[in-house]
Amino acid sequence: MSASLFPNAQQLSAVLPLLLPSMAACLLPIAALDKDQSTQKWIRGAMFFIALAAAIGGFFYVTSLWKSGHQPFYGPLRMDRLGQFAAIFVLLTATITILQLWDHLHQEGWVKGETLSLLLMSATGMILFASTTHLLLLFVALELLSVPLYALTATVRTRMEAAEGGMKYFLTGAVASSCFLMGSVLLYGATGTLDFRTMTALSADPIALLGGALLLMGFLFKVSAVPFHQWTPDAYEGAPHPISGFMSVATKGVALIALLRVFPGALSVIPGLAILGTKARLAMAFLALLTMIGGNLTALVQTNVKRMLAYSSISHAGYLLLAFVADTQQAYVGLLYYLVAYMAMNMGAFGLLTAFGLVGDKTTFANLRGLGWKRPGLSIAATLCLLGLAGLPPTAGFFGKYMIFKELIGTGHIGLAVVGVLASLASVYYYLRVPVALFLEKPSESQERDRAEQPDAGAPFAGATVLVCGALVLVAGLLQTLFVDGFAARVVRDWTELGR
Amino acid sequence: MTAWINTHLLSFLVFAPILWGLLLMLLPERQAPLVKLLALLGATGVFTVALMHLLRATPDASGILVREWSPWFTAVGLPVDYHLAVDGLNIWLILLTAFLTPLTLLGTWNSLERKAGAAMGLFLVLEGSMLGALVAQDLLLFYVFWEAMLLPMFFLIGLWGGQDRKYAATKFMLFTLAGSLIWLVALLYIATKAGGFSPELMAQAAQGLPFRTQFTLLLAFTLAFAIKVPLFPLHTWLPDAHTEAPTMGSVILAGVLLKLGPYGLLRFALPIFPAAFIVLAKPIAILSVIAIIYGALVAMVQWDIKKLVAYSSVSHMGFVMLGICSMTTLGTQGAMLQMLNHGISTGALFLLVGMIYDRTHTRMIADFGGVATKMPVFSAIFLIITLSSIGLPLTNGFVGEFLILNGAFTSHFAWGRVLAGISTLGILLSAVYMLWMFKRVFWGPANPDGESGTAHISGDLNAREVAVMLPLLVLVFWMGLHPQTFLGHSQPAVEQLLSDAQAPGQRPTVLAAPEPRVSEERR
Amino acid sequence: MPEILTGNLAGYILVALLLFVIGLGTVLTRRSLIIQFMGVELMLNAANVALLAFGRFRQQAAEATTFYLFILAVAACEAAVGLALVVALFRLRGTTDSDRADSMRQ
Amino acid sequence: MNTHLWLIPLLPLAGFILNGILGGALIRRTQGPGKAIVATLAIGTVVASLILALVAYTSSLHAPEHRLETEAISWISVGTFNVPFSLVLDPLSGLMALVVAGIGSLIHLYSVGYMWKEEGFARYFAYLNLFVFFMLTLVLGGSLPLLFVGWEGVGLCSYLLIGYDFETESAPAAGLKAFLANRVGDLGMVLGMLTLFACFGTLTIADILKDVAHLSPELGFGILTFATLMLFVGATGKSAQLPLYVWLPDAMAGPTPVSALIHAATMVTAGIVLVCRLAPLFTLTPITLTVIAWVGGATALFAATIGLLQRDIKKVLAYSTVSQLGYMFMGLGAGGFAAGFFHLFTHAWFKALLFLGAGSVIMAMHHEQDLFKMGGLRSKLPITFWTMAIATLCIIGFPGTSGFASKDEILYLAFQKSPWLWAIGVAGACCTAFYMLRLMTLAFLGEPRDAHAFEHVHESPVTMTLPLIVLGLGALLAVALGWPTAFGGNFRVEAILEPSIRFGQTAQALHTETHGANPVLLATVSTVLGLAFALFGYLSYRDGLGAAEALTQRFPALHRLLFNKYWVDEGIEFLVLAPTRWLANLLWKLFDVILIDGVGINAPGALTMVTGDFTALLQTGRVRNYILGMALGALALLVIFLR
Repeated sequence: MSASLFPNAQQLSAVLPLLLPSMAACLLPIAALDKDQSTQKWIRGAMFFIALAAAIGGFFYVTSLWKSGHQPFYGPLRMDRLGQFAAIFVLLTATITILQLWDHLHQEGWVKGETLSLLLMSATGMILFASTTHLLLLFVALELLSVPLYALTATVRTRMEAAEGGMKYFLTGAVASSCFLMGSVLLYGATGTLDFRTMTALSADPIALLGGALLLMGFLFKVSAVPFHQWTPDAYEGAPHPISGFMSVATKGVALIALLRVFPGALSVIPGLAILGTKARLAMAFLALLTMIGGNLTALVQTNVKRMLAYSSISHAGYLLLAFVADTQQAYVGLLYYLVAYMAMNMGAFGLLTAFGLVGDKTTFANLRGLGWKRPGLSIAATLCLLGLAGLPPTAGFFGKYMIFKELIGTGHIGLAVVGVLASLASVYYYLRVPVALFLEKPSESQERDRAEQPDAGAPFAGATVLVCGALVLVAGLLQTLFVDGFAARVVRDWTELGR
Repeated sequence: MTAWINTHLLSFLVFAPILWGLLLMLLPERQAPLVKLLALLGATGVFTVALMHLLRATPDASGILVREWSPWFTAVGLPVDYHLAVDGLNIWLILLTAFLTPLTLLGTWNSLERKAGAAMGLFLVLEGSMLGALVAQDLLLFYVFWEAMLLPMFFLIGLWGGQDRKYAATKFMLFTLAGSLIWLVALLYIATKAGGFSPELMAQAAQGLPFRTQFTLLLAFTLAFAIKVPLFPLHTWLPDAHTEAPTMGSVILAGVLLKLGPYGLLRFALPIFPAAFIVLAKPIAILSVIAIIYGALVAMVQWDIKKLVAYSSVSHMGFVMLGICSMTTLGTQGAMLQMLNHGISTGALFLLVGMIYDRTHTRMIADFGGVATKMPVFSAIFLIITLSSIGLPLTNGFVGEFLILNGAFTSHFAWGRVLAGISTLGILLSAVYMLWMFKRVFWGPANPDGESGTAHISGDLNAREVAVMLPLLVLVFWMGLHPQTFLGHSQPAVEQLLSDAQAPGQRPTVLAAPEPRVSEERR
Repeated sequence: MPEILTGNLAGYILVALLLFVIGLGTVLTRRSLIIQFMGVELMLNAANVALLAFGRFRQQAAEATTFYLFILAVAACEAAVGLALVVALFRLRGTTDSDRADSMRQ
Repeated sequence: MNTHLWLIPLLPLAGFILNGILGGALIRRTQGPGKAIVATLAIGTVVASLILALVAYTSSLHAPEHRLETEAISWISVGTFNVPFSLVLDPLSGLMALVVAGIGSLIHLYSVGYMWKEEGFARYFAYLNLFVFFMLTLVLGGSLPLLFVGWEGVGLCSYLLIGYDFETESAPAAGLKAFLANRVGDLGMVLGMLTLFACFGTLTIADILKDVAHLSPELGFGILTFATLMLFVGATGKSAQLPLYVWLPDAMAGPTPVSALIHAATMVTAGIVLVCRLAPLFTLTPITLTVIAWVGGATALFAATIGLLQRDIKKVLAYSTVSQLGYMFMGLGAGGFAAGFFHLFTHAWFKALLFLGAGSVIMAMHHEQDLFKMGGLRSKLPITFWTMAIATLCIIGFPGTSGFASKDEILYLAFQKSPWLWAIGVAGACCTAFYMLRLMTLAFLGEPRDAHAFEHVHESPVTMTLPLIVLGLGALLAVALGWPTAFGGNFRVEAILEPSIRFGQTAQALHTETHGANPVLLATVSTVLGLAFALFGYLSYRDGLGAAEALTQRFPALHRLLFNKYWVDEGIEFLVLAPTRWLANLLWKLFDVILIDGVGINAPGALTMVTGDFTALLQTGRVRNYILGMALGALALLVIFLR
């Protein structure tokens, strides 16, 4: 801990990525104080502008930090390459989410400032979660990111599913985080320190192992791996579409990054952690198997697109965990690359629903019928995203899977790889159902009538985000050198060097 | 522009159709006529460029005509190259693709009632991805194009297909994916061992592996390719896809898509795992003979013309596989030629079926009869194509099948003679089903019940349709009379391939005649 | 048996774990949201007990106490949101029975 | 000069292309003149190639080994596999070419009158030209694949010409049957070629024959036997031998001139030509020769017996053709390649003549083909009658006619192979004599049985009668080519064919010199028997059908058997075709639909879906169960960690 009361420039630069969104988050409720905020268009505009400004500003700040190559730290808060990557990742996702929220909330007729404020809060928590190894800070970050999400899930209070999903998410999440806390406390007891980087005294005594297990469970819950996944579909169905996207992408992402930080496995420099690492990898191999199978199978039979996407995100948790099973530097590069791709693909998929203004529970496959021809460009972009999720070349999804599976095979886990590809074969079927519904199927007469009378939901921002995501999926698939060598690989390399 | 084409010819061939097609797809529905025209122009342009540049190219030491090679990316340690090349093995398949595309567009000019523009755009994308798969030399690149082909086809079938198009399209997609995903695992395995995706590296790496591993990997490779061919037990996606697909889909499916199976086998599986391939060749040869007979028999009892032609494809592609598995120059050359033959003949058949379908909106044989009286020109052309498809001498079909049979007969593979003998039955059966269909459709009194079929035929082929068929007819006889044009390119490539694989039976085995004097007489 | 569990620390830890399990049991067995919610609080505070015990044993009492306060605050925030959610649900359904809130299946 | 060889086949091809593409339109434009132009073009090309063939033949007599070869033009060439386009004109192919072109041009001429009213006039002549092209390719082809080109090509043409009236039900069926039966034979052809290539590494006939000469006896005669047998299977297909003869009678659905040219004079003799071409090869495989001889003999008798009771005039002639072809094979099998070929030669003349005569009768009777409805036509159709009479005398082997010469030589050789073969041959000859006289009597003698039709009968136009006369002369003069040595004659044809039959052979006698049998005695026996049966035939039909009816009453079973042609077609349908279709359906339904699609694809898919439903059941929607799941998961983690 530094003695001086005020952080010096270097420490400030480490904190700033957190400060920007959180300050905006505190600012927004003031705007929200106004009673008729939902009627005054300019107030709404202002609120979204502030939120966007904070997110984008933070984004640009971190990118500049990235360019400069500095890896500042402030006590246990380490804004190194990994942290910066996480910050960029989260803020980008947040930006897309905010843009989609504008359209979605207007469609729902439920524009409230606190939504944005909560979103930014949770974003702050995520960045913190991914950029520290101090267990208590981790816990605080965990709560900071999940508590707003509980609320966000239930934002649209009038919807039954919203409140219900929020409640379920909250209860399960609370249990998970208390397990997380218990775990960290036990580890503290076993080692006398709360900072992972200093847990040199860690040995294989039951207390430590117990703690490790509970801690891991906390992470896996956020990753929504089977069997800690059951909250996912309900929460996603209840939440507004952009928030579901945000949860599925950002939460999973930072949870995995934090996992990478805490159980660095092969990259670890502390012998004690290696013990936990091996145990954790064994557990993760086991759960990854369950997750891939369970997620994909259940997704096959969904009728609601959002639930389908929820299960798809579960199955992706399985694929992503495989990187930890392979546990090589390359695998982690693949993991980070896949996270970027996954962000584009999933935000695009959820954005599709917003872009077509499918609010409430009108998110079944049947509701998508024949919409494709109304806005072809948009639908093609969304289709690209879904094919990416299915892992078909030449999309980024394929290359992400390629990198992870290749390392998996390289390290001899061929059985897992085969299960993985078979699972993704099954996944192709349910992902294809979306384009099939969009293009191949004809809408029923009643749908035709409804669409005729209700005005076409413009949703300019959401549409734009979907297009961007689609393009990103394609580009990230083709420009490997830029995205992998110049980005993901740098993260792992520099960060590990820093660790050594 | 031309300078750029000279240096980036292959990239141009691959990506020009794709980008052009995507562009056209975004044009609005009401512009369909314009889009059609643009699509046709684009396809013709690609064909002319390919023809001009490829035929003029001169092979280098390693027989490569045109090559484009630059590193693509080295994500997670494995170098992946952007390596495109044209040599004797793929040049004619490339030209076939580029040649069939404009013809198909012209042939199905008015077949699609709705969203014709989008279909043609999609079709160009399909062409581009197929060309990509044909020129790709790096296996990951090949895999990318190989999978990329599926999507346009999926949507072509799914959007413009027949009754249960959704089932057919999904079946096509999942069936082929199942194979290629298993293959992907094997691919990654050998790639990690080889430290790269170039076939040469992989071949070296495969040498080091124990035979059992090699064999398993080869099985995975073969599975993916055999599904595309399609080989006997894996063929059931084909009839559905063919029957449901719109004419343009069927044409290109039969014309080019299937060829990528044997092509991949020759280009990658054989060079990488020669030792294992020699062992696997025998069971595959048996399967392909089964495919020849089985496909023909089943085709005999079909009542939908398209289904009949689809099963005939199974039978014909069986010949191709038999030729490859004979592992003789004769057989492989025959296979190369037979691929082109099948592309021309079956493609033409599907075009013709499409033409009559446009007039009558039925494909049931029973609905027809006495068509020849109403459409003399059409029936004449159809007859010629039929004859080429049943391998009548002087047409293209004969040369390929005859070479394949000779190859199989002279192969060192113990049962080669028996297999060749059995597969001659295919020649008979092909005549049975094709001519029987021809008789029932074109000859005899016109179908009595008036509400469908012959009764609806308004007129004979129009100028456009004749113009589409003429080049095909020319090719039918050209390939039948002077196959050297096509065999010449592949001859050195094939010999190289087989000698690298240490394949036995380079030259036919002379059983009875005193060996030396026969040979010196030949020289 | 590691040395830290000897002496009366073991008692605290056991109690903490017991509380933790009891809390979990409460969440699992009871159907009233309020009670389940209390169970969660119990689990959190079980962790607190353990934390303070460890802190005292390791002569880091001050540090541990600070952290304890942190946790308490965080738990309070969580409680606020949680209760709000329960209230919202009650408004819509007129019950706090968690098992009745199962409109979303599959 | 040699380059002119190319023109011999190519000229008719040119005719085909022009007539095929332009002819139809031309005729539609200008009715009469158009037909005239088409006809002249068609005939002109064939006559031209006849002249060329004559020139080439004469010049070949001075060439070494009486053999002209064109320089090879590359066709297929892969590694050591070389198949050039090359034509060879030696005595055998020369004579055949002359026969084909000569009779071909006559029949073209005849067709003009016969087909004048048809509106498919141009199509007909195009096909006919195409046939001549392919037939010439067949006989002149210098390599087996090229020969095969012609082989399949003539099959195609016969298919097209049989199905000429494609709007009817029967004609297309007959055409299809012909093509498929031929294809069955072609399988044999292909297999034979494959084997020969495997043996000799080449498919050029000359090279094969050279290599054969140098074969050391102990090497590979088994495989040679196989090859020759396979080639003979091909021959049975094309030349309508047992068991593949079934297509030829149905082929009569085609226009009569077609029957005369293709199904009597030229195409059906392709099998004999093939065997003669490869004579050195066949002489090395006695087994094959025996098979050929017996198959030939069997066919000769079998077909003749069926011919006894046919009512359709063309059917009678068809079966007679089959049986005559049987004689030719009998001769070949007995080692008398020259004899077989000679019978081919003579038969070409008189059988073509018979068919054309029948054609003129049929046309006179307004396409009535039933013998029982004819009668007494002699007075109205004198030319037709007398020419056909000549032909009849030839075919029943009346002493002094060409038929006598050729058939007697064959029977003589047959006797040397085995007396039984001779006996079969003689029996066949008797049947032949019977049904031919029956035909003539029913058609031309006695009272007209259909008075109304008889009224309108009149002799055919000169374009049709002229060919009849020419063919009649030919049939008579053919004897000049060979008269059995036994009767102090000189069997010239043997000497003429020597160069081709013996090609590339070291001087070893083909068949050992005769012993035992007395040729004159044999000839007398057979001839006397034949004439007796001829008389029997005449008497039993001289005055109407009464006598025949009586006979029928006497042997009803025999009559039914023969009248229904031994139920061969029904047997094939029942034993071969129906089972095949059944099997195909079974395969399709069982493998494709049930096993592969059902069990292989849809079942796993459905299974996956069902498991999906089960896993979805775990999602009860109750938060307590979710937490229970988590607790269990945590437990699992603990186990993994603490283990």
